[in-house]
Amino acid sequence: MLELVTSRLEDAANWGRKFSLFTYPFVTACCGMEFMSVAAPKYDMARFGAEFPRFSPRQADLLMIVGTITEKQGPALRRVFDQMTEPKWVIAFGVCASTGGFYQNYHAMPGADQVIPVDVYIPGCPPRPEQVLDALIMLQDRVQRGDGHSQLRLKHEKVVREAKAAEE
Amino acid sequence: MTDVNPNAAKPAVSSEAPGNPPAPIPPAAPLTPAAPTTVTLTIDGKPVTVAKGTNVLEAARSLGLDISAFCYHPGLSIAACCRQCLVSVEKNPKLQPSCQQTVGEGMVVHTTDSQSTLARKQMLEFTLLNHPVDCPICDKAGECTLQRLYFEHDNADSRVDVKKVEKPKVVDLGPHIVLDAERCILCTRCIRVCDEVAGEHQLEMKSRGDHQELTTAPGQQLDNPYSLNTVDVCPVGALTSKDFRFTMRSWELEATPSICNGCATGCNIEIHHNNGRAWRLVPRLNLDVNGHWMCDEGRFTYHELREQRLAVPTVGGLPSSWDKAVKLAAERLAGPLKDPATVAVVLSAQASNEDNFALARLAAAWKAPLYLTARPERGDRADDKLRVADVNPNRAGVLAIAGAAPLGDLAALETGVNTGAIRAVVFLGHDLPVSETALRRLRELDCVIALASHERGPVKAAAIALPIAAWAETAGSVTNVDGKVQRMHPAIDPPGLAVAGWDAVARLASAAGVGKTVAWEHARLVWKDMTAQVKPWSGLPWGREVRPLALRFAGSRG
Amino acid sequence: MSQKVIDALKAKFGDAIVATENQHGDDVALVKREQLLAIASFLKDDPAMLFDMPVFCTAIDLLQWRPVGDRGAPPPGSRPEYDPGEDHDGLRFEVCYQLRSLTHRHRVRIKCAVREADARVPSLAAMWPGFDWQERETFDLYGIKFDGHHDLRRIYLYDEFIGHPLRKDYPKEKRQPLVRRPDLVGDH
Amino acid sequence: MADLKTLVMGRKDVADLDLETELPPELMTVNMGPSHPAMHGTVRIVLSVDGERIVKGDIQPGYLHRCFEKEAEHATYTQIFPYTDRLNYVSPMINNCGYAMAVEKLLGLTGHIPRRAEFIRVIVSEVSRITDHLTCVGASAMELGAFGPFLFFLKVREWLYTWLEEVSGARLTHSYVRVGGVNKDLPAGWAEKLDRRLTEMEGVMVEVESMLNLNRIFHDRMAGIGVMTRAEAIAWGQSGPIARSAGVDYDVRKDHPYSVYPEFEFDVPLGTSGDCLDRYLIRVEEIKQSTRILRQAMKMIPDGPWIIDDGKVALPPKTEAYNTIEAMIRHFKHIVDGIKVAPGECYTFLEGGNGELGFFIVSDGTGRPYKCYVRSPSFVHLSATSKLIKNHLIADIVPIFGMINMIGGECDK
Repeated sequence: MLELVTSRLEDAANWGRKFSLFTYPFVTACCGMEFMSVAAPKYDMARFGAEFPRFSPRQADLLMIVGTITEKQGPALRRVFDQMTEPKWVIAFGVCASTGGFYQNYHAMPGADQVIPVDVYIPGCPPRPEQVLDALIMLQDRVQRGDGHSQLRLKHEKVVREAKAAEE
Repeated sequence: MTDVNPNAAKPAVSSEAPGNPPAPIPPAAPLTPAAPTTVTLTIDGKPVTVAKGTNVLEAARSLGLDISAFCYHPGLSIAACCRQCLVSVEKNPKLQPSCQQTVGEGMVVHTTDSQSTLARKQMLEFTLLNHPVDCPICDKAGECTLQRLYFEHDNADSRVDVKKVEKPKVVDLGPHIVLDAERCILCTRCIRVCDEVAGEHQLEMKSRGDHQELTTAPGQQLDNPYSLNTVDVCPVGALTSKDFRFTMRSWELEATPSICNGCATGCNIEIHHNNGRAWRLVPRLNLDVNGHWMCDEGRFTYHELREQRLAVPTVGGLPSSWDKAVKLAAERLAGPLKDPATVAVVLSAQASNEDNFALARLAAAWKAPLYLTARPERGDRADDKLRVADVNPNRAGVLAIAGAAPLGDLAALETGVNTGAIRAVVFLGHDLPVSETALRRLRELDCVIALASHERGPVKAAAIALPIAAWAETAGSVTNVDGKVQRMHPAIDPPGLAVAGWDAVARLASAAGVGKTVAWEHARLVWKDMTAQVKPWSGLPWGREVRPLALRFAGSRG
Repeated sequence: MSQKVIDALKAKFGDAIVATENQHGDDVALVKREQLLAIASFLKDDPAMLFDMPVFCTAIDLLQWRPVGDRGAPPPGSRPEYDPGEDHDGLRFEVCYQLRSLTHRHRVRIKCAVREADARVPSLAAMWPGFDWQERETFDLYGIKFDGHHDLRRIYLYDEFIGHPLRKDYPKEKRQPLVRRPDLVGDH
Repeated sequence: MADLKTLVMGRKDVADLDLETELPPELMTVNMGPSHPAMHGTVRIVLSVDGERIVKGDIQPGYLHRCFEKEAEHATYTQIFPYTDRLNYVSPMINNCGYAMAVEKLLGLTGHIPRRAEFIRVIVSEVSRITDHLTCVGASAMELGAFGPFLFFLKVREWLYTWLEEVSGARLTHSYVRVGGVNKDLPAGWAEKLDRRLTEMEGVMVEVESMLNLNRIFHDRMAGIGVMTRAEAIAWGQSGPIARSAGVDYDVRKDHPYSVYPEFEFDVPLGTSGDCLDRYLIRVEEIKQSTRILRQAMKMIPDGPWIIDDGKVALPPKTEAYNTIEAMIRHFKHIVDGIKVAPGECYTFLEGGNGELGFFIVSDGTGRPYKCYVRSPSFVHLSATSKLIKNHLIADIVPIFGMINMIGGECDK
C-alpha cells in the first residue's frame, strides 16, 4: 500500500516536472539561431511548459547544449552541469553537441557526452525546430517514466541508502 | 667490396612525388642505354634534344607536354594499338602514334594542332562507348588512367547512344587476379608484361572488333611470379588483385616510399596505407634496381606487419614495462659479461642497417663476439630477373657493418649453446633457425634477450623480449645484394610500446651502464655515426624525410 | 593595382626586398626580416604610402609544399633557400601582413620568411594596433614569436595545449582533452 | 534554519559578514562568460572593476575554435562550402559567396560567371544581410530589456528563412553557392514571395523603430556608449557598421566593387558619433538599403544558366552522372580529386554582414587548398572591444557587445 502511494506520488511529481522544464540554454554556436526560432513565435517552446530560459544553472533543470563543444569549453560545461539542481536532464541540440559532427579535429570535442551524460540527442546541422519540439516531447516522456540519467541515479542512491540503513 | 651508389641512398627518384604509381619518368633517365649521339627536334615550337632512338612521346614528356596514351608503357615494348597518342609530324600526311615514332633530326611535331587534338578526343569517345558505368564499384576508380585522360583531354559528352557490348564481368585468371572483360580497353599492356617481364606467354586476345576480349593462353593460367604487375599497368579496372579488391578505395590511401624487405634485391616500393594499416605494396620506379616492377611474393609481405606482433616488453612471457625489462636484462647479463666471450650478440640480416649497427656497437662496448642470423636461402625462387635466393633484405649491410670483426655463423652459435660455452644471448629479429635442442638449451639459459618485432619461434624462448618496430614503421636503411644502400620511411606507427630497434638497443645499453657511446635521439644520428665508421658508406647522405602523401591529392594519377 | 608601392619599396630599400610578385592582382613583396620594421614604418608614414589600415596577419607553413605535376608557376617552396634539406633548417614559415591605405585606395602584402629554428619576427602591433590579436593568433596556431608584442599569449587555444596546430606536422585529430567524464576516461 | 541561510547566502548569517575581507578596497576581478546571456556566442571576459566601473577587461575568445583552417586543408575546394556556412552563421550566404569568389579568382574565372548567377548571389547575400541585422538588433534590444522587438524581428527572420529554404533547401546552413555559380536556379514564384515578405517586413520595421528609436531607456543605454573615433577605427582595422558608425566611409561594395553591385543604386549610411546608437541606426538603415538593392535586382535579373558551363569546375547533373560513363567520370574526378587550382595565392574580400570578410587562399595545384585563411570581421572588431568597454559600467558591456555583434563561429573560426 505504501509503495503504491509513494509510486503514485512519484508519478505526480514527474508529471509536474515534465510540464515545467526550466531550460538553461548553453548556446555556443550556429544552433543558437535555431534555438531562437524555437523560442520565438511560430514554433513556441513555451507551449510545452519550457516557458523561458533561466540563465542561472541553479534555477534550471534542463540543460540544452546548443552548438559545438570544444576542449576549451569542456570544463565550463562540466561546471554548469554540476551546479544544476537534481533532478536534471540534458539535451544535446544538434549533431555537433551529439558527436562533433563534421568537426573532427584537435579542438572540437566529439560530442558533449564526453563530459556530461546526455538524455536526448537531436541530429541535424542545425536541427529543424520541429525536431527540437519532438525531442522535447521525448524528453517529457522520459521524465514521466522517471528514467532520465539523474532520476535513475537518485533512485540508485536511495536504494543504497536504504540498504545501508537496513544493515544498521 | 661493396659498390655503393650514392644516389640510391636518398630515394630522390620518386620521393619527390611519392603518390604517382608508376612515378613519372625523370627527364634525365634515358630509356634506352645511352645512345652514341643525340637528336634535336621541335615539338610545339619548342626545341628539344634527346638521345637517338627515343620516341616522340618521351621527348614530349621531357618537355612537360602530357600526350595521352593507354598502350604505351616506358617499361614495355611498343604496341601502338590504342591510337591515343596520335600527333601530327610535318611533311607526313597522316597522324603518327608518337609512341612508335622515333625522333629524327630536325623533325617538327605538333601535339596541340586541331587535327591531332580532335583525333585524340575522338579516340577517347570511342574508348568510352563500350565502357560500363562501373566507377562506383571499380577498384581502379580514383587512380584510373581512363578517368584521368578523359577528364583532362576530352571532358565532352558522348554523341552516340548505343547499347554497350556485354562481356563476362568476373573471370578468374589465376591465383591472384580477376578480370572484368567489360572494363578492358584492349591495350595489351598486361600481355606484354607476361611476355617481357615474366617471360611466360600466359595472356592473349581473342575475337575481333568490339567482341575482342582478353583471355588466358591455351592451357595456361595467369600464375607467373610477376603476375600482379599486370594490375599496376592496367590503365582501367579490368584486372584487379584478389588481395586488394574491395578492401579500400584508392583515394583514401596515403603513400610512403620504402624498400621491399622480401628478399635481397631491395625493390623500391610504395606502401599504400590508411589509419595506421598497410593495404598494399606497389613498385616504385628505380632503373638501377627494379625498374617498374616487383614480384608477387614481395607484394604480400605487408600482411606480416599485422601478424603475431610483439607489442609490449615481456619478462618470462608476461607483459612488463620498458624500465623493468631493460633493468632486469642488465642484471641478468651482468654475470655472463664478466667473461664477454660467453655472451653471444646476434645480428640479423632481416633488420635494418641502423638496428644492426646499434647492436654491433653495444657488442663492441661489451667486447662480446658477434654472430649473424638469417633466413635460409631458397634456391627455388632465384631467377635472372628480380627474385634471388637470399630472402634476407640486409645481409650485405650486416657484413659491411661487421667489417673486419669476426662474424660467427649459426652453427658456431648452436655448438656454443649446446656445449655451454655461451651463457647469454642477445639477438635481433625473430629468425634464429637453430635446432630444437638448442632452443631448449636457450630456454634453460634464462639469459636470452630478444629484440624482436614479432612474437615467434626463438622470441618465445627468450627470457626477456623487447618489442621493436617492423620495417614499415621506422626510418632506416637496408643494403641490397649489389651493396646499394636504400632508405625506408616510416609509414605507420609501431604497435603498443614498440620502439625503433636502435632505440631499444640504446635503452638496454643505458640500463647496462654502457650508454655513453650507445645513445641516439634520431635514426639520422645513428646514420651519421654509422657512415663515419663503416668505410664503404662514408659520405653517404641521409636524404630528407618524406611524409605520407594522400593519393587523392598527389596530383594527376593513373 | 599598386605597382607604384612596389617600385617605391624597391627604390628605397633595394636588396632588402628579396622578391616581388603580382598574384591575381595582389602585389606581394618578400622582405628581409632585419628591414621589416623600417619598411613598415615607411609604408605607414610616407605621404605617398599612408597604409593606415591593417587588414590581416597570418603565416604560411611551407613544410609540405611540393610542386604538383607540371602545372603552374614554380611555387615559393622551390626556391633553394626554402629547401628543408636533411635536418629541416630551411625557410619554413612565411609571415604575411596585408595592408591597405584608405587614403590612396591601394593595398600591398608584405611577406617575411623565417626558419623553424628561430621563428620570430618583429611585432607590428605597436604600429597598427589592429595586428595585436592577429599576431597573437599567428603565434597561437603557428608558434611564431613576435618580438616586442606587449602580451603574446595563446588566444584560441588553452595554455595547457602543447604544440601549434596549424603547423603541417601537427595531426589534424590529435586532441589534448582538459576534462572527460570519469566513466569514459581511458577510452580516449 | 541556519542551513537554509547557508543554502541561500553561502554564509551562516548576514551578521558575520566581514567588511574588511568581503569588500576589499583594491580592484575586484569579475568573470563574465564563457556561458553568459549577454554574450552572443561564447566569449569570456575577465574584468577588473572598481566598484561598477571597468578598469580593465581581458577578453578571451576561442571557446568556439572549430579549426576552420585545419579542416579546410584536409577537404576539397567543394567540400569547404559547408564549413564557410558555419563561419558567420547569421549570414551564411555571404560567406559562401566570398569563398566562391576567392576560388574563382584563383581559377581565373572572375568575370566569367553567368550573369544570372551573379544576380542570384547578390539577392541571397542581401537577404542574408537583412537576417543578420535583424538578429543583431533584435537580440541586443532583448538584452536591454525590450523583448517585443526581438519577437517581432524573429517573426520577420522566420519569413526570410522560409524563403531561403525554398531557394536552397536549408533554413540556416545553405551551402547554396558553388564555384562558378550556384547549385540550382531560383524556385518558381520566388520574386513575388520575396516582394511580399519585404513589404510585410517594412511594416514591421516601422513598428519596431517606433518602439525603439524614441524609447528613453533604449536611448540612454545606447547613446554615448562605446564611442570609437575615426582614427581609432582605422588603426584597429575596423570595417562594416562599426567603422561606418565612426564616420569611416568604407564599404567594399562601393570601394572595391565586386559581382554586379556597381549596377545597383544604394547608399552607404555613415555615423557621426561612433557610439552604439549610431551602430544600431546604421544597421536599421542598411536593412532598408538592402531592400532597395533587392527590389532593383528583382527587376534586373536576366534569364540564363546559373552555373558556369565548364566540365572541370561544375558537377554534371545527377541524372547524367548515374547513366553515362562520361558524366560519371566527371563526377568522380570532381568529388575525389577536387577542382584542380593552379599554384598561387590570392586575397579576396567582400562586404559581409559585419564588415570586410576576406579569404586568403594558397593553392599548391592540388584539389585542396594548401592554406585557407579567413579574415573574419568579428575577430577584428572584438580585438578593439576591450578598449571600448574601458571606463564604462558593467551593465554597458551588454549594449556594446550587442552592437559589436560578435559571432562566435566567425570570430573563433
